Parts: sequence; structure tokens; C-alpha cells
Amino acid sequence: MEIHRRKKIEIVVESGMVPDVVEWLVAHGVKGYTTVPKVSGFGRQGRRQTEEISRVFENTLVIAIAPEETARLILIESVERLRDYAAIVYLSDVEVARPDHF
Amino acid sequence: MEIHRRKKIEIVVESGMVPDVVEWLVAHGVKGYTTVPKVSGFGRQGRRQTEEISRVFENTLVIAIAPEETARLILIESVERLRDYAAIVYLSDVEVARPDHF
Amino acid sequence: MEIHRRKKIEIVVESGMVPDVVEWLVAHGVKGYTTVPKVSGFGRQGRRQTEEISRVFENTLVIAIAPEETARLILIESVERLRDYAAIVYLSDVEVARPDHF
Amino acid sequence: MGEILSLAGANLLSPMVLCFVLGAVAALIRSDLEIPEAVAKGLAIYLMLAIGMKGGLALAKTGGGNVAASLAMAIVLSFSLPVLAYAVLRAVRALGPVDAAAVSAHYGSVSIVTFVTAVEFLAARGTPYDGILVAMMAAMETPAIVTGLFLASRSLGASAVKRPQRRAKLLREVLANGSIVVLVGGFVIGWAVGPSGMKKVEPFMVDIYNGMLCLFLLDMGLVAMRQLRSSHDLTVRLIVFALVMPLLNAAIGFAAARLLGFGLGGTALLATLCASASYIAVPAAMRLALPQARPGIYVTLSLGVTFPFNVAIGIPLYFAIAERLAG
Amino acid sequence: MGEILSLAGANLLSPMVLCFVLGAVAALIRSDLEIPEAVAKGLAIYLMLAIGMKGGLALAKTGGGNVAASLAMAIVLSFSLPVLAYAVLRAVRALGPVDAAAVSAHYGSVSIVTFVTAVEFLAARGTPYDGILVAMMAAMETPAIVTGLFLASRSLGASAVKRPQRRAKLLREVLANGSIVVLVGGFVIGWAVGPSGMKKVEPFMVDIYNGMLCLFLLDMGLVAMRQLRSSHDLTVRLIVFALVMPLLNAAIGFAAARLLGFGLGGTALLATLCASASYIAVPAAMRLALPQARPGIYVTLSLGVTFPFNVAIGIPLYFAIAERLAG
Amino acid sequence: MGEILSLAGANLLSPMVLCFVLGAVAALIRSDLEIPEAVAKGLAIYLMLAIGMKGGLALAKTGGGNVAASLAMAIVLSFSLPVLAYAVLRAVRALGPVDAAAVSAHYGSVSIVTFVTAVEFLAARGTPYDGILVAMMAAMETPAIVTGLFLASRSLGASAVKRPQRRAKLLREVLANGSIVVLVGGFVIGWAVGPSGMKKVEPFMVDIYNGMLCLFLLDMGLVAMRQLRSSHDLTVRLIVFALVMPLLNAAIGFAAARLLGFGLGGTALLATLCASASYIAVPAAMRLALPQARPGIYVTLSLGVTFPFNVAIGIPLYFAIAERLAG
Ligand SMILES: Nc1ncnc2c1ncn2[C@@H]1O[C@H](COP(=O)(O)O)[C@@H](O)[C@H]1O
Ligand SMILES: Nc1ncnc2c1ncn2[C@@H]1O[C@H](COP(=O)(O)O)[C@@H](O)[C@H]1O
Ligand SMILES: Nc1ncnc2c1ncn2[C@@H]1O[C@H](COP(=O)(O)O)[C@@H](O)[C@H]1O
Ligand code: NA
Ligand code: NA
Ligand code: NA
Repeated sequence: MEIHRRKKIEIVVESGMVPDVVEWLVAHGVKGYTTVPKVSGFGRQGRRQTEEISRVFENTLVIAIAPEETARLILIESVERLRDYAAIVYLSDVEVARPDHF
Repeated sequence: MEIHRRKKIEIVVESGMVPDVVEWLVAHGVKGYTTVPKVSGFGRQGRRQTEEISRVFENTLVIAIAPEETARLILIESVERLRDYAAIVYLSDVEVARPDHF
Repeated sequence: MEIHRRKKIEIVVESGMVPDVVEWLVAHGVKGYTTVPKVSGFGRQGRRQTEEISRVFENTLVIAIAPEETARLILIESVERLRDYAAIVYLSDVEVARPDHF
Repeated sequence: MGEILSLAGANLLSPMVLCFVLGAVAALIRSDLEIPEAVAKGLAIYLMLAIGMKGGLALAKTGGGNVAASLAMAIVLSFSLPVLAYAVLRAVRALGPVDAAAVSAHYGSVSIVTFVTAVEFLAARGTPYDGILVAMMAAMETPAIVTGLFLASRSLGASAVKRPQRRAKLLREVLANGSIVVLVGGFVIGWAVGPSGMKKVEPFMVDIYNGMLCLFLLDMGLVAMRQLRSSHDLTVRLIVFALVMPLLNAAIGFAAARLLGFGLGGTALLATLCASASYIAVPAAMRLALPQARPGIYVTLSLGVTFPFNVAIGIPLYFAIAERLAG
Repeated sequence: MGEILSLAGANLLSPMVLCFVLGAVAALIRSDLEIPEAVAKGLAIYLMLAIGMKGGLALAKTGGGNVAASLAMAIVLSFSLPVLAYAVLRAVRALGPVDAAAVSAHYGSVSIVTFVTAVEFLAARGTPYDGILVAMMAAMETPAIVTGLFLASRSLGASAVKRPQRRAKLLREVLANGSIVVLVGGFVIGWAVGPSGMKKVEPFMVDIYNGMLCLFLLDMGLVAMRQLRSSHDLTVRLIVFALVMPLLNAAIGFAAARLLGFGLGGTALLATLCASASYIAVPAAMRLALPQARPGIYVTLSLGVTFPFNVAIGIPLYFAIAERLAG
Repeated sequence: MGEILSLAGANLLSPMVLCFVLGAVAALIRSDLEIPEAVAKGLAIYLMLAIGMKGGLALAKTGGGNVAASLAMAIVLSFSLPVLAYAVLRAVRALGPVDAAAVSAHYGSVSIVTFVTAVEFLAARGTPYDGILVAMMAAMETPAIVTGLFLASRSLGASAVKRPQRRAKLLREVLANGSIVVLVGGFVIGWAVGPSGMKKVEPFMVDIYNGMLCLFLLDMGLVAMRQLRSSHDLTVRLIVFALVMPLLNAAIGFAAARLLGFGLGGTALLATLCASASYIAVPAAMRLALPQARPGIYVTLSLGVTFPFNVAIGIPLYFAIAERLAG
């Protein structure tokens, strides 16, 4: 069986933005995504942590496996698109067995 | 100190299948695994999301660090084994310091 | 836009140690981190799983993107620092767009 | 007919049913209202424990009657009801054999929340019921799964119903599933401690019960309507099935109640059990043992169509018919 | 003055307010005490449903009065109060225009928990209030958001208030947000089922209400104090604003209550609504529509300063003033 | 003996203890029953707040007595009980020094749920107790940790008990841990608001208390039995230790109660406190400060063996002995 290379896009972003982020990924032709809710963190915007009365300080981790070009495009667009929000984006290499799925 | 290369296997799978998946990983000699519960997602089977009355639409992320050959074997077997279920599998490279642990 | 290489440090560790681990990462100049709480797992210390009355058997996944040297140093120090605790550490390569953030 | 409408109207004006409607409306207008999963599960365990205890206490008070016959009847009903549902689905060509088998298992099993709402309906009218009904509900939860898997294996070949050792495991799991354990456990506790023991927990298990049910039905309304909205596989034929099948099964329930010599309360409840469809235990079992069947169909029919129908219309209807039969 | 102090003292000696203080103390001494998020959300939904039902029941009992006028007044207040807050903040140069606009939206909207605590305060004194106040609270929750965004867009240019189609979506979302749906839904249910229907859920919705409020205020004390501790952006000027603004808004509330001809209970509650600041719905909306504004400021002011002030001192104070005005 | 058996039988027939048994049975038959963690934590906080308030109210009603002496005794007991446990474990060669030190800290501290169940046992028999017992429980929670760490450091060398600045932090954390804060806070609130204030929250804090305890003990039964099942490190010697140690500690408790001049209720409760072993606060502290000790041993002994023993047999036993001593 052949093994195929794809990129994994990971985005840690404030939870309120997840619907937006997901819409944006899908608009780029991403075929699927996974979200890990109630993630805490620390970054330029200070401590952000779940168990809050509002979701204003809660993060979500969004994961999407996609072709390399799509991933790069998303990384580049993210700089502008997520500038004002609590968010980071990074890519890494992954191997998959079913290329039609990603 | 020397640094050693291993593969990270990541499996997003419907939560009901986790006991099966874990048994299968261990049968391949994997020495440990980590599971992230209540993960949401979207894929060929449509939207799958937690906060449901049954766990039928809930996903879990399973992570295992293992030697390269084990990881490849698992990736290949996964195609047949998880065909009928909501699931994706992908591999990536990682570096570890304690080779006996993985 | 230029793309920059960083290392992703991932640490699965018993939840009670997270404040310690995070302090240690920040002491190494890491500019941010993300924690995924209530993660289950299996390893040398046996089955560790959330939904417990105490947090003694609960794991957390800590993620930090950092420069390569920092990451290697943390990996090496981890062997001594986390020896007595339930914990694993591994590194992988990631690409980011905003080098000043990591 | 007039009586049925007035019963349905009165039913709709209870705070419990209106909370269900509120949840459904919230989902319809795409509100972000969310009952945390942990709270919903906590409420479900509370309701099962309380209904179990009440049933056990009722049995302790009224004495046995035909306990063995009632339980045997419950098991027979659960084993056989799926055959009817399967036959209907295949006859009207609503689904292929595997999906039809999966759906049929749901209609042979029961919905605990529907039962709990029906008990509340009886209580509001001061109608007593036999405690054994609670045990019958527990007995009806799982046999239907076996029939459903059997129906599927006829068309798939037994091997395709996933690995045999998995099936053994599955059966064990289903028999020890949380709802049954809490229901049966509560039942035994209620029976064992009797009225004086139950007195100690009455404010919690009895007095605030209706209010807890309000919160839980609010969540169920949300979940049922969201399921209905997100579904893409529904056809008119399937929706009609999910509205008519409860009536057919209720008719069988009436006959069984007559055989067992039940009074008004027991008759209405047994019809409700037959008419209701599982949306917790059975979907989980089907998903693992019969992954080829589409959960978007079986969960939507039982949770999105049959459940609301029973809560709003079915329960008062079965009660009205039971009154005629008893009268 | 003596009377105010004694009212404040009595208020502080209620178990509910003391639980709030306990939460705050726990956060102060850096205790690891944690009310699980799911439990806190469940409690919040319970409180909103119960307060909604109580309001609807009160309306059913006492009849309409000037319902339309009251609701219109609520909407006008929520639209206009942010303008005053914005003017004050800019006049004293406490914040730049975008942060000031975001903060002002919070003070035009309302805090449900503050209202709920005030209702409890009235109940302990046997003071009745008009059910319509609950509906007014629901009506006051969102208009302030529109004003806040408008004030921000004046300085940012309309384009910078994030994408227009997002804004439409935002408005729809805010109108169907969970709190409003449960409040209004509970209100309609309480009104529709009337005293006999409410009787069924009274042990849950009324009898244990104070106790549930204790647990919730324990959590709110924790959350408010932790927010205050973790904040780095506060200035003395901002803290003074968060203590004085409630008084200004309460004054406007008294005037509005007089216009509507409210009695003692209604007057005290309307003043409380005006004086309170949102820390759930408005922060979420501001964060998405106005990401340039700092949540560390607006959440801290409303949740960390104004909310504790109102719970401990504001509510008895507004009540005492309402007594004078009514007397 | 006959009386003890009948007390134990009556104890086992309370719905609360039967719920504990139900949880244990569910775990034994490997049911998937699961009380969500958030609900269990919410219930725990409720129980601690309610028991604290009840204790404070009891103190307000009955007046002080020898408050200072009682608290001093509690602290002395907690500091010294681990020494006995450690000596026993080392004498019978059941464990190495580090594991023995960790286990001993658990037996010097207390289990809140055991105490709460014992209070319920007294209430069912109409036996009053002194409110100060609640404060004694809070005082006994942490000193044992210090003794345990000291015993370990003797064999490890002080340096191996993890970094000294960590130890300081640890102590501060333990003193401000959630259970203590809620217990002491509830105690002070109950004392401060007195009977008239407590009246407002009675339906929640008193009336439904037993029922909430049912749900919580259901979960504790599950958790205790699962812990017991999953353990691989247990030996017969250790199990015997976990059954005998409570009796030894209870004997010391009886002596202490006599010194303090306690009545029947207080004597039974102080023996229960001494006999119980911590499975929340102490394991967390040991895990961080003494990672070389195996949690599979200390959690299993205190939670899986001693806790069920006390709930089912210990509490009625200590009560029967207290009756003899008082009589
Ligand atoms: N270097 C980093 N490594 C891992 N996660 C990070 C890092 N920096 C930021 N994050 C995460 O991204 C969120 C938003 O980051 P920021 O926008 O910098 O506040 C934080 O709350 C963290 O969860
Ligand atoms: N391209 C993708 N990237 C990340 N996660 C995915 C992707 N495709 C599917 N998933 C996840 O895998 C689950 C099962 O996928 P599927 O079997 O395609 O429905 C989905 O619910 C998602 O959580
Ligand atoms: N090979 C592995 N792959 C993924 N996660 C692991 C692995 N080994 C251990 N872990 C995780 O790390 C935790 C601590 O491991 P250990 O210290 O080996 O007990 C476990 O509970 C797992 O969550
Ligand atoms: Na049925
Ligand atoms: Na306001
Ligand atoms: Na003890």
C-alpha cells in the first residue's frame, strides 16, 4: 500500500471564533476537521483558561489534514484573518493511507 | 544525550470504538497511548459532535508513539479495520529522549 | 510570505504537575503554551484515566511551540525532571508564519 | 375524540411538556442554548434512580401479583416487536434490509424518558399503576437488540455482523448497561427499604422530581429537534413510519395488558412502553455491531420523530384508549 | 443612612450573599476550589428558568398593567444607557474610544444574577414585585450591544467593526441567545400554566431556589475575584467608574420606574437592572464583533467590580431609596 | 453483639448505604455506569457546604463548650495518628518506608464522605451531636500530611522529598484546599446566620440532603470498587491492615472523646473521624511531594478497602461502642 504525504494544520483559537474558522477552512476545500474544545493556554494575550462564566477566555484546538498547497494558503491568510484574535497557526507533515479522504 | 526518532500515530475515531482500537494497538506491541475524549469533527460521515444524549456521534483522538514499522503496519491495517466506522488515521515524525519507553 | 521552522514540544503529564511544568517551560523562554485537560492514557505506570474522585490518575497534554534549541534543552532536562512522575515528552517539526510569536 | 383532545391539551399545558416544547423551539430558532452534557447525564441518572425506587416502593406496597408473567411478557414483547417493525419497513420499501433491521431494534426496545413522562401524566390525574411496570421497562430494553442483529445477519451473512467474539462482549455490555443497572438497582432498593426507608429520601426522589424532569425535558427538546434538523436521510415514508409504528405497537401493548389483567394505569404504561423507541442504549449497540446501518436514520426516527410524538400526543392518547378499554 | 446600613448588614447576613463572600475569599487566598463549569452552567439555566416562571406566574396572578409601556421603556433604556457610560468614560479620559464603546454596552445591558439576588432580597422582606420586570430584563439584554457597536464604528469606521454579514449573524445570534430563550420561555410557561400548573414544580422551582442560588453565588464569588486578581489593565479611574456608574444608572432607573408608576418592588428591581452590567452575553458579542477592545477591561469592570458592589451594597441601597421614593 | 449486628443491618437497609452497594455492584459486573465527574464534584461541594452549615448552626444553637480544646485535640490527633499507622506497617513488613509513610498520612487524615454518612446515621436515630465536630474534621484534614512527609524524609533524606520551595508551596496549597475552605466557610455561615437565616435554605441544605447523598454514594461505590478491581499491588497483609487500622484509630478516638467529655453523638463521630482515611486531599499532596510512593497502594487502601468497611460496618460499630461507653 502506498503512503501519501499531507499537511496537518493546527489552529489554537478563541472558542467564539471556531464557526468562522471552520467556515474558512471548508471554503478552502478542506474535506474534514476535528476540534478539541475547552483548551487552556498562555500567549501574547495573557492567560486564557476555561471554566469561565463566559467563553470569552476559552480556547479550542482545530486540526485539519489537507494537501500541502491548501495548508500553506491557510497559514498565509491566517496572519491577516486572525490578527485581532487570540490565535496561533502551525503546520506539520503527516502520512496517510487513503489520499482521497484528505 | 542522544535523540531517537519514533512515529506518532494519531487516530480520530468514534468513541464507542476506542476500547477496540486500543486493544488493537496494544496487540501490535505499542507500549502506551493517550486518548483525548469528547472531540468533535466533520468528515465523510458528516458533522459529528459531542454533547449528545448518546455517544453515537462523539469522537475521540487516540495518540500513540511507536517505532516506525509498528506505525506503518497500523496505518495499513487501519484501512480495512476501520472502514465502516467514522475514523481517520495519520502518522508523523517525533523525537524522543528515552527510546526504551516507546 | 516566508515560512519559519520551529519545534513543537508535547508533554503528557499527570495533571497535578502542570503548574510545575508550565513554570519550567516559561523559565526556558517559551512564549506561550496550550494545555488539553482531562486526557486519559496508558504507559509504564499502568492505566491512568480521568473521571476520578481525585486528580491523581488524570493526565494533561501540554503543547508548546518554541525554537529548536529551547525544545532540545527541554527534552533533555525532562529525563531527570519528570523521572518519578507519569510523563512522556516528544518533539516534532512545525512551520509557522509569524516567527516573533514563538 | 373530544376527550382525547382535551387530554392532549391538558398534557400540553403541564410545565414538563412545555419545557420540552421550549427546548424544541430553542433548537428551531437556532439558539445557542446548551444544557451541559454532564448535567443532562446527571439528570438522567437521577430520573432512573427515582423512577426505579418509586416502582420498587409501589411493588412493596401493593404486593407481587403476576410478577413472573409480567416480566416474561415484557421479554417476549421486546423480542418480537422488531419483527413487525422490520416487516412494515420492508413492505413499504422504506429502507434496505440492514437499515430496516437497525431501526426495528429501536422500536422493540423502550424510551425511559417517555415512560417517566407517562408516569408523571398518571400522577397528575391520581391514577395508580403497578410497580412491576418499572421492572418490565428494564426487561424490555435489550432483547430487541438481539432480534435486530438477527434480522440484519440474515441479509448480511452472519460474519458481517461484526466479529463473533465482539458480539458476545456486546451482549454482556448491553445487559450491564448503566440505565438498566440504575433502574433495577433503584427498584430493588425501593422495594427493600419500603415506605419508612423511602421517607428519608422523599423530598429528593419525589418532591422535586417534576422540576428535575422539566430541566431534562428542556434538554430532550433541544436534542430531539437538533437531531431532526441536522438529518439529511429522512423521507416522507420514514416519517410516516415513525408516527404510525407507535400506534401499531401500542395496540399490541393493549392486548398484552389485557392478557396480564392490568388496570388503567398499567395498561396505559405498557402501551406507552411498546409505543416508545430507544435512543440511548440501542443506537450505541447498533453503531458497534452494525456499522453499515446509518445512525442518521435510526437516531432521527426514534429521537426526532417518535419521541416528540409520544410526549405530546401519544401519552394522552394511550391513556384515553386505556380508559375506554378499562371502562 | 442608619437604615441603609442596617439593610446592607441584613443583606450581608443572608446565606446567599455570604456564599458569594466565601467564594471571593477562596479566590483571595488562592484556594483551588472549583465549581465545575458544567454545574455552574446547569445552575444558571435553572435560575433563569425558575425566575422566568415566577415572573410569568406573577403576571398571570396580577394581570397585565402597562405591559407594552414597560417593555418599550426597557428597550429604550438599554439602547440609551450606553451613551451615558460612553460619555463619562471619554470625559474622564479613562479609556480610548473602542474600549469605552465596549464597556458602555455592558452597562446598558443587565446582569441576570444581580436581578435574581435582588428578587431574593425582596422575597426575604415580603415585598411583592410585578412579573413584567422579568420580561423587562430579557428586553434589556441586547439593545445595548447595538449602541455599543455604533459608538465604536464612529471612531473605527464602520468597516472595522468586523465584516457586515458577520454583524447580521451576530444580531441574530444575540437575539436567540440561551439566556433570553430560557428566561422568556420560562416566563411564558409560568404565565400559561398558572398557579395550578406551577404547583407541580413548586418544590423544585421555588422551595430549593435559595439554596441553588447559594451554590451559584459561591461560584460567582470565585469567578469575580479571580477575574479581579488576574487583571492587569485596571486603573483607579476605571474602578471608580465601575462603582459610580451603577449609581448613575440606578438614578435613571428610579425616574423610569416613576414614569411607569411602579410600586416599591418594581422600582427597586428596575433600578437594579439599570445599575447592573452584563458579563455573559455582552462580552461574548463584543469579543467577536469588536476584537480590538480588551476583554481584560470590560469583563473585569462588570464582573469583578460592579457585580460584587451591587450584590453587597447596591441592592440594599436601591431598595432603601425606593422606599423613600415610594413613602 | 446482637445489637451491633442489628445496627449494621439497619444501616445496610438505608437507601443511602444501599446506593453505595449498588454502585459497587455496578462496578463488579463491569457496568458502564458513569456519574459525570462534574456532577460528582458538584455533589461533593454541596455536601461539604451543607454539612458545614449544619455544624455551624448546631454550634450557634448549643453554644461553644470547649471549642479550643476540641480543635487542639483534632490537630494533635491528625499529627500523631500517622505514627501509629507507620509503625504498624513497618512492624508487619507490609511496605517499604516511603510507601508506608505515604499510607500513614492517609490514615491520620479524614474522609469527609464517611463523616457525612455517619452524621446521617445519627440523624436517623435522632442522636444529636456537637457542631464543633465539623470544625474538628476540617482541622484533621492536613496535619497528617506533614507527619507523613517527615516520616518519608527520614528514610529518603530530606532532599528527596521534592524541592523545599515546592514543599512550602504544597503546605499553603493544602491549607487552602477546596474542601477545607467550603467546610469552614459553610461552618462560619451557618453559625453567623443562625436558625432564622438557615430557614431560608433549609429545603435545599437539609430536606434533600439524604437524596443528594444517595447519588453521591452511588458514585463512591462505583469509584471505590473500580479502584479495588484495577489494583495490582494489594497483598493480604495490606488488606488486613486497611481493615484493622480503622479499629485501632477508632479506639484512640474513643479515648480522645472521653478526655473532651463528649456525649454519644460526638463520641461516635470522633471515632469515625479517626477511623476514616483520606482519599482526596492527601493522595493529591502525596503524589506531588512524594512521587516515589505508589498511588495504586495508598488510594486503593483508603478508598477501596477502608472506606467501604467504614460505611457498611464501621459506623454502626463505632456507634454501638459509643453507646456502651456513654451508658
Ligand atoms: N508558543 C505557543 N505554543 C503553544 N501554544 C501557544 C503558543 N503561543 C500561544 N499559544 C496558544 O494560542 C493562544 C492564543 O495565543 P495569543 O494570541 O498569543 O494569546 C494561547 O492562549 C495559547 O493557547
Ligand atoms: N481532513 C480531516 N482533518 C481532520 N480531521 C478529520 C478530517 N476528516 C475527518 N476528520 C475527523 O475524523 C472523523 C471521522 O471522519 P469520517 O470518517 O470522514 O466521517 C471526523 O468526524 C473528524 O473528526
Ligand atoms: N507510547 C505512548 N504513546 C502515547 N502516549 C503515551 C505513551 N506512553 C505513555 N503515554 C502517556 O503518558 C502517560 C504517562 O506515561 P508513563 O509515565 O509511561 O505511565 C500515560 O498515562 C499516557 O497518557
Ligand atoms: Na417499543
Ligand atoms: Na445596566
Ligand atoms: Na483518620
